[in-house]
Amino acid sequence: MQFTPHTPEEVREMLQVCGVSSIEALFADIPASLRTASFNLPPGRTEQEITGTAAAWISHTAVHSRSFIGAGYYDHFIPAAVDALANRSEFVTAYTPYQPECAQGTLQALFEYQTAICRLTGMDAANASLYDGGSALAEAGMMALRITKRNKVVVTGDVNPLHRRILETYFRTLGSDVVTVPAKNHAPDLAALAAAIDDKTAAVLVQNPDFYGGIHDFAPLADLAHKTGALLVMSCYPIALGMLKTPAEHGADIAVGDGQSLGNPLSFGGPYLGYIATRRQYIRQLPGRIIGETVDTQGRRGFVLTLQAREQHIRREKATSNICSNQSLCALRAVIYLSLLGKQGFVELAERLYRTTAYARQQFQAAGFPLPQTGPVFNEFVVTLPRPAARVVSRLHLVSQLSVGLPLAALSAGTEHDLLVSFTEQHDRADIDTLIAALAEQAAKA
Amino acid sequence: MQFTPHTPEEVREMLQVCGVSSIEALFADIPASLRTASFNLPPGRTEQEITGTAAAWISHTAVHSRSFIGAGYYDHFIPAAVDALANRSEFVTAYTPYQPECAQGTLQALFEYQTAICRLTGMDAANASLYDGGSALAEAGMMALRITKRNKVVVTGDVNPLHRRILETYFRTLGSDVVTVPAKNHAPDLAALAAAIDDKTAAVLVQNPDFYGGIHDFAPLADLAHKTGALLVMSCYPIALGMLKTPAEHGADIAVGDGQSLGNPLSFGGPYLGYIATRRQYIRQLPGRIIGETVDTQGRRGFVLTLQAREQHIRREKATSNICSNQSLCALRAVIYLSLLGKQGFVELAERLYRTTAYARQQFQAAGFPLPQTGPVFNEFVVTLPRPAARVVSRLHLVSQLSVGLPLAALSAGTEHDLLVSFTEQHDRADIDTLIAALAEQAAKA
Amino acid sequence: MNLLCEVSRSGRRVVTISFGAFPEPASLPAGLRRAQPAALPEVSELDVVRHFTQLSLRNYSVDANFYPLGSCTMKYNPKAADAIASQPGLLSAHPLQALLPGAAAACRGPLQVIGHLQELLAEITGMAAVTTQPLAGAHGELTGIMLIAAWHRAHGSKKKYVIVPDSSHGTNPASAAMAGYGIITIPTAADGFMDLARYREKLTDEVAAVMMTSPDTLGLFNPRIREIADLAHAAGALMYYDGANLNAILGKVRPGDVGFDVVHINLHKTFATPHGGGGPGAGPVGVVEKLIPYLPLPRVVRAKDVAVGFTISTEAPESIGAVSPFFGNFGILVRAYAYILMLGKEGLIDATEKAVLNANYIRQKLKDVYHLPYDRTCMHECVFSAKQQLAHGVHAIDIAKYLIDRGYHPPTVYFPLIVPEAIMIEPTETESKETLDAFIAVMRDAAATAVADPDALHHAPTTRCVTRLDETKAARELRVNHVP
Amino acid sequence: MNLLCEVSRSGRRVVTISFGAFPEPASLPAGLRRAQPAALPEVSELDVVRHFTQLSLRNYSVDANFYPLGSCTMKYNPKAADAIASQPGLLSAHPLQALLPGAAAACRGPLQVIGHLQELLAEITGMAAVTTQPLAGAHGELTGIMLIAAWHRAHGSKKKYVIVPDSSHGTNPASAAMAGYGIITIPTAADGFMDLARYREKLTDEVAAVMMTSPDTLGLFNPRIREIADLAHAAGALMYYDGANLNAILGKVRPGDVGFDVVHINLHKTFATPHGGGGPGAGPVGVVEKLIPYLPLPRVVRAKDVAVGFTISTEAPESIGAVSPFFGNFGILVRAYAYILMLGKEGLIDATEKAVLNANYIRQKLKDVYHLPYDRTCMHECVFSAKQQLAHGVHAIDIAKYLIDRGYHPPTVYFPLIVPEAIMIEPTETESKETLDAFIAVMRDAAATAVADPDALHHAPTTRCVTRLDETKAARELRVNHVP
Ligand SMILES: Cc1ncc(COP(=O)(O)O)c(C=O)c1O
Ligand SMILES: Cc1ncc(COP(=O)(O)O)c(C=O)c1O
Repeated sequence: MQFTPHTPEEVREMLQVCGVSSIEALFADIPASLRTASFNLPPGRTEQEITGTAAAWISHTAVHSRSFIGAGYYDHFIPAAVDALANRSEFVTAYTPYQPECAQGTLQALFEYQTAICRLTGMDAANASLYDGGSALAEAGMMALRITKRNKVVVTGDVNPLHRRILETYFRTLGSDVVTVPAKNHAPDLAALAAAIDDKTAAVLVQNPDFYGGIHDFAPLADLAHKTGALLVMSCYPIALGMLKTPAEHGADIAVGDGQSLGNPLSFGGPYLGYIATRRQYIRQLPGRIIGETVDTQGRRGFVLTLQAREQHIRREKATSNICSNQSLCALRAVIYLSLLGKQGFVELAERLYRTTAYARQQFQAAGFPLPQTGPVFNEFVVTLPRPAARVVSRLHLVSQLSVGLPLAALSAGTEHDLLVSFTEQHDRADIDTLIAALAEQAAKA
Repeated sequence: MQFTPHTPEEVREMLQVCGVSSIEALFADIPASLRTASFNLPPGRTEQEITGTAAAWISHTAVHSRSFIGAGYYDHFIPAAVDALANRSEFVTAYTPYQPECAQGTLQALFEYQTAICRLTGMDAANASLYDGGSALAEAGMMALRITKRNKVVVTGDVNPLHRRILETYFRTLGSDVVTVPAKNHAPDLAALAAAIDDKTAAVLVQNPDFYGGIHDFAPLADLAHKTGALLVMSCYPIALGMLKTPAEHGADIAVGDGQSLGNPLSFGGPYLGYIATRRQYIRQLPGRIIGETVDTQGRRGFVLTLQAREQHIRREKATSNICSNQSLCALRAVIYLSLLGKQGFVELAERLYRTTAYARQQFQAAGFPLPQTGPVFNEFVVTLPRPAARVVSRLHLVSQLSVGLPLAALSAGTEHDLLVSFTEQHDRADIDTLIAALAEQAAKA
Repeated sequence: MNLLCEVSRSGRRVVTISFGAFPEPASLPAGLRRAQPAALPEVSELDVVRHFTQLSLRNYSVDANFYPLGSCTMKYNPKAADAIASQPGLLSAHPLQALLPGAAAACRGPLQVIGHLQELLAEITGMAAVTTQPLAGAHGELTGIMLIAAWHRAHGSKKKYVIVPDSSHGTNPASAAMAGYGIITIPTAADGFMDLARYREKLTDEVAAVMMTSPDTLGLFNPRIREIADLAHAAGALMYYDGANLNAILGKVRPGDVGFDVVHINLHKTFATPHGGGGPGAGPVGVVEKLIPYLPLPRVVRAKDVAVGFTISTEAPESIGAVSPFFGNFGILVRAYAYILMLGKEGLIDATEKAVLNANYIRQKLKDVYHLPYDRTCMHECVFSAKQQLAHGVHAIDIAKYLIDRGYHPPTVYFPLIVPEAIMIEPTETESKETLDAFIAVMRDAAATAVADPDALHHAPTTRCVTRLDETKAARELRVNHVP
Repeated sequence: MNLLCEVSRSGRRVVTISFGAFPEPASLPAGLRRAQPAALPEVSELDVVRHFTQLSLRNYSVDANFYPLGSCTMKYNPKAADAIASQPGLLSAHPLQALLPGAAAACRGPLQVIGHLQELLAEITGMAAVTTQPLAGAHGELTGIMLIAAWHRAHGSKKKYVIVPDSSHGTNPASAAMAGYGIITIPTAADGFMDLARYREKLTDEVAAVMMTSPDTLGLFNPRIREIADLAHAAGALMYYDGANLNAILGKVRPGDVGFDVVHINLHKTFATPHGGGGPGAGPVGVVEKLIPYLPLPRVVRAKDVAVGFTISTEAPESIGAVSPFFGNFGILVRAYAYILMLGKEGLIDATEKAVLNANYIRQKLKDVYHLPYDRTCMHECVFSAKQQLAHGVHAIDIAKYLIDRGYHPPTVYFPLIVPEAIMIEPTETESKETLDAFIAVMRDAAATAVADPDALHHAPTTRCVTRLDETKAARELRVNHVP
């Protein structure tokens, strides 16, 4: 299958205009010695053939009757209008809005996205998206380095380990330090964190609800950080912000997180998006694209990429980040999703998760499972199983197509027996009862 | 779930403008004695709930590893661009193009559809779609009545029985006659047809390839019909027109058919579309919408609904048909599909079906199955099984998820042992070998 | 804009077909082959995509524009219903599967959609049974009249006429004529309703049916509708209900309770399925008990075994036959079913109430500038006349074209035929007060412009890809097929 | 146009959440709750649909417009690839499933996509292995420089600098800086290529890497690229290949064969995945053998057991860690994979050939009216300068805005920075000669207008929903969040 429209006659005419007799002649600058040694690719196939092949490998993707795996990435119901609108080709097949007069669609939508993120987090300014929650955490850390001119961040061990790994990767190359304060009982060790903050600390990085679903109050930590001249960076599961204290209310200076849950399907790992928002005084240190409101020559409102002087295409090595293409279309999905949920729906959704999780917790307790966390939890929590969690998981996947949760050991985030179970509005009471019955049955076999 | 945007305050303001104190007051014209006695409907549900419910009933739809059921309705591969374009909301959520200046999209697309149908059939004019192939056959019959001012049509028994049933239903109410000349050896009985045509006959209705896949030459019949003042109406599976003599070349006066195969999925029976095309002199007798080319006040080309004086909204009981809403969006899919196939692809597709069917026929023969048809076939043919076809079909559906074909007795179109097997480009050689092996195995058990 | 076939280049293409491992067969005799390949466009996939994308931009649509097209009920079409109907499992189901042995199990999902939808529609309209076979409203009308004819035939009476009011939609007389009946048209009286005296006069025992729309095409509910039905029944005629305006009365009054014997329902109006620029719609037909034996086949019916749910009936000696090959426009039925389930009882009533509220609000806000021929509480739509504007040489069509320039799809104009210069506005319930207020302001601008600068209206629209089009030329030259 | 939050009405809504049968739990302490609900819009579904539909109409896009944006490779994005990536089975797959026991079986489909795509990309670029983790081109650059840094670290050398030509894309120096390196920028010589003398001079043993784009951002292929690589290697530096322009050389020359050690590939350019108005893209990175141990984790690798196909490796002591949580932007990988499989070997070569043919055709047809600073055969794009037009007070941006009024997305302007008033045109291979001819005519119109009526260009565009926007005001007032 080819998508080139050239007929042989056209090629001839065009070559004539180019003053050469063959297409090959146009490649004369490539020395013969460098010509492709091997180009061992399969022959082309028709759309029908590839669609058929794809159907075959798609069918080799695990299907679960119900899944309780979350860990920062959740199976939320996505209203059909999200796809219908975000899939419009005007959004999908446009480039970054460099020419604002023919990109007001993307620009205004992203401005509305920034507005929504500010309203969720309580912050003053958000950018138009980062790659994902992990790189957003790293960018927030680097932003803190720039703001404080210090070279170290402190992170608590109950921040998503997938995100911490990215943070560490970025910081290692940069030659900056990440001090990890281990979690205690699957929760932040506030005393140890306080002790770890010193006058070389650019920021403390926390997550709420944390990786284990626990809800915390970081306001005292924010005060402490601010006293030493450090910033507080808080990562949040955005759906939780329907209910929980905002990063701004906690006293955070930078809010980040993964925006997958806002209208983006799991899709085996992406595309998702990272969001980042901050207080007014730090806007100029934000990485990435920022959309700003302005007026045209007739005084009509319009939107443009602004503060481009921070960016790589102008500042090159002095830019606040190297990011160029980001995750616009995912941000568009997020703002459409949030618009459909609306003020009330967004609150209800958070309440629904909280309720569902509370019910599950109570039922687990009633069934006699040890639940190591002591404080309140939002949408997930840790269950300690009598048998190694990985074995239970694969067993139940086989026998009942249930995906019962994440064995924490898989991410080195808990003991062999710890299972992280997550809940969304896709689970009803019967689903939870099924989950607990299945786990109880396995436990009985232990 | 509700889609009404009214807030309580707005309702109050609006009622005040209307000078009433309650919405109920607006229904005062409905006498109390007529008020709804019962309105026993389920309570509303959320989008998420209904989507979940739907997933459940969708899962109760038979899935086949391979299906060889056709009989006028075929599983063709539909290029992804058809959905991407036809699902654009500008096409989907528009009404009939009564106001041409804000409906040039639909109008031009339908004009291009009419053009494509003319090029397929060799006719001079097509309308913008009818409901389906069956009602198109009936409309063609009625059109012939109007043109000839006669009151009877002759139809051959190898016209799709699903279409003949509709024809008969329409004609029965109208008080006009349908004379059916039974097929002979699953083919038109040309001698009997010739004998059935008399000076009261408005038209002879034939199909090519016929219901059993057989390819015929109707030119002699056309001559005969024309000699007695009757018209020839020919129904065609449009994909076959990539290869077969056109209705115009056969001498037909009206070409009809079901356009499902042109980019419309099977979707358990619809929506499909009927096409109808005719010679220049009969344009004014066409039923339904017709798009015509014209110019605007600046001389620019544009398109409008034309010959509206034939239609119900102007002519009322004197209209050529009662049709109003037709199957526009399906016609749009058809023209997009045909554009993607293009001149060469359309020929290749027909050749592919012909080849595939020839191979299957040869393999069936080699396996010793009696094949009652003697002439050439296009995309399907009849196989006579040693056991009742219905039993074989249900057995193979159960054991191997194969849908091996249509037992002709189900449509009273053959003996208990006759099976109609259909082929498309979705079948490769291995599929056909599997089919024959499965049928041979069943036969051996007979 | 070019036609795609005008940018065709010999040898350019998109789809190629793989011939797999099939041997080449003996070639078909030339006498059975076409002489020339069909001159379809030779273009690239991008050509096709850009062409139809650009075409789409030349349409107004509900998703982009307020679309108060009277009688057409252009309400918002929920995306969820589209998404459900587009599931691959449904799209790939072959309808003939339902006629094979074991169908009830193999097609349980689709049969449940159809069966349950039939029951819901029967309850909504107050009828005993429903068929989903008819493919649009007019097709439903034809089916309904066929049922009525079959009933009369079975009862030995050869009736010849169908009565329709002059305000009726053109499909009503056309459908009845297509079923072989003569048409008796009853004029509208000064009060906006069918002239009862004339009706009584024409209602002989040769009348097979009376076709009514209620509320009628003026948007008015005739308080004497029961009387009309009783008279018809007394004369041996059956009552036909054109359901195009059902959106006005959900949960308020049911055609069945009023005395109608046959009802069609435009799912693409009341039940929010998209109209697709001229279909596909769906026109299920509901009937009273006595007409059930005549319904077309195959029918989806409850199975005797409750556990099975629904099954298929293909036998009914008195059936009229079939008006479509299977169960109707299934994809449309799925959407309507999803819509009804989402809204539920209260949601449907709410839809009707807000539709009527919106129409009356517009009526009140415009009646000082546009003539309202029948000034009384309307139902879901209101019909003005551009009579006052005519004094300035401005016609309904001019106002319509002006609205296009202001970003609105025009209301229906020149229908119903009984109102000269009719402007028929149906806002639907999914539009907000702000949208109505903005539209009202523009309608008032139009009225003001009709006085101040009538030519501005005559020249509208000026903002679209074409200005007014020469319809006479189109009908005279009849270019209905591109000839290079 | 309003923002959605500006049309919000208290109490209006779309989504309602069902609480099912869950009991109400003890409420969360107030100290952990937010004080006010987030002020999201309160709107109807139709409000949302109409809003974003209308917004979409304010964009130009490949599907509707020719989009010759240089360096961005805005080729046609096949719909088939979108359709495949949108299959429910893929969309619902949780990536952590891949890290659980039994993953290789449960995730065979997705792992095969990733694993096979890695192999195809390695073959296309001539590298030994590929990671799909990086989420865009710049992310690939950062990843690549991290790999180079890890290699140098492991070999005990503490290098401090990365060399980039001054024609390089801004992300190159920015990425290297983000990895902690100082940047050495080498100017371009008169022939359009990196000044070799200056390069030799700066190429000390403190240089960790040399980042090159080939063909470079002028669209030219440097015949001495091998020499540059050899010199770098001799100095102990590694060669980084910015793959933004890979579309120009498929099957003609492979970075691996030229001596590059690390390559990133913008799938959203060369492999036709849609750009989404600013991403998501994907920036897989290929490396030579010696860098494989440093690749980020988890990696998709061939299983020892051939029958299993691909599996996951999470252990590699020298790995740099992770740059994204799983396997990259999977949905984008699927699209690119489908694209490569459809085109196959010949199709990819054909794409490159036609891309280069199209660019040279435009170059030839415009060089008499626009200054061509480096007049030699170009590859997939050509860079003009509006130098001649500047004499009339017309800048590159004015020509860009004029093109908008003519229905074209403008070329890239003011990049590369080394060409004053740069106009960088990349037609891509999916555009037809007719499209190019029409565009060439309009570019010539622009040049003529620059002479005849420069102000007409200064005032463009006039046909869009906004005229030119005040960027200074935007940057000064910094309204980046709607505050009511
Ligand atoms: C009052 C009335 N009756 C009947 C019809 C015909 O319906 P359909 O277009 O579905 O055939 C319409 C359609 O506009 C109508 O408004
Ligand atoms: C030459 C070049 N390098 C790097 C990039 C950055 O790629 P991305 O936007 O995918 O991060 C671009 C993008 O425009 C580019 O043109």
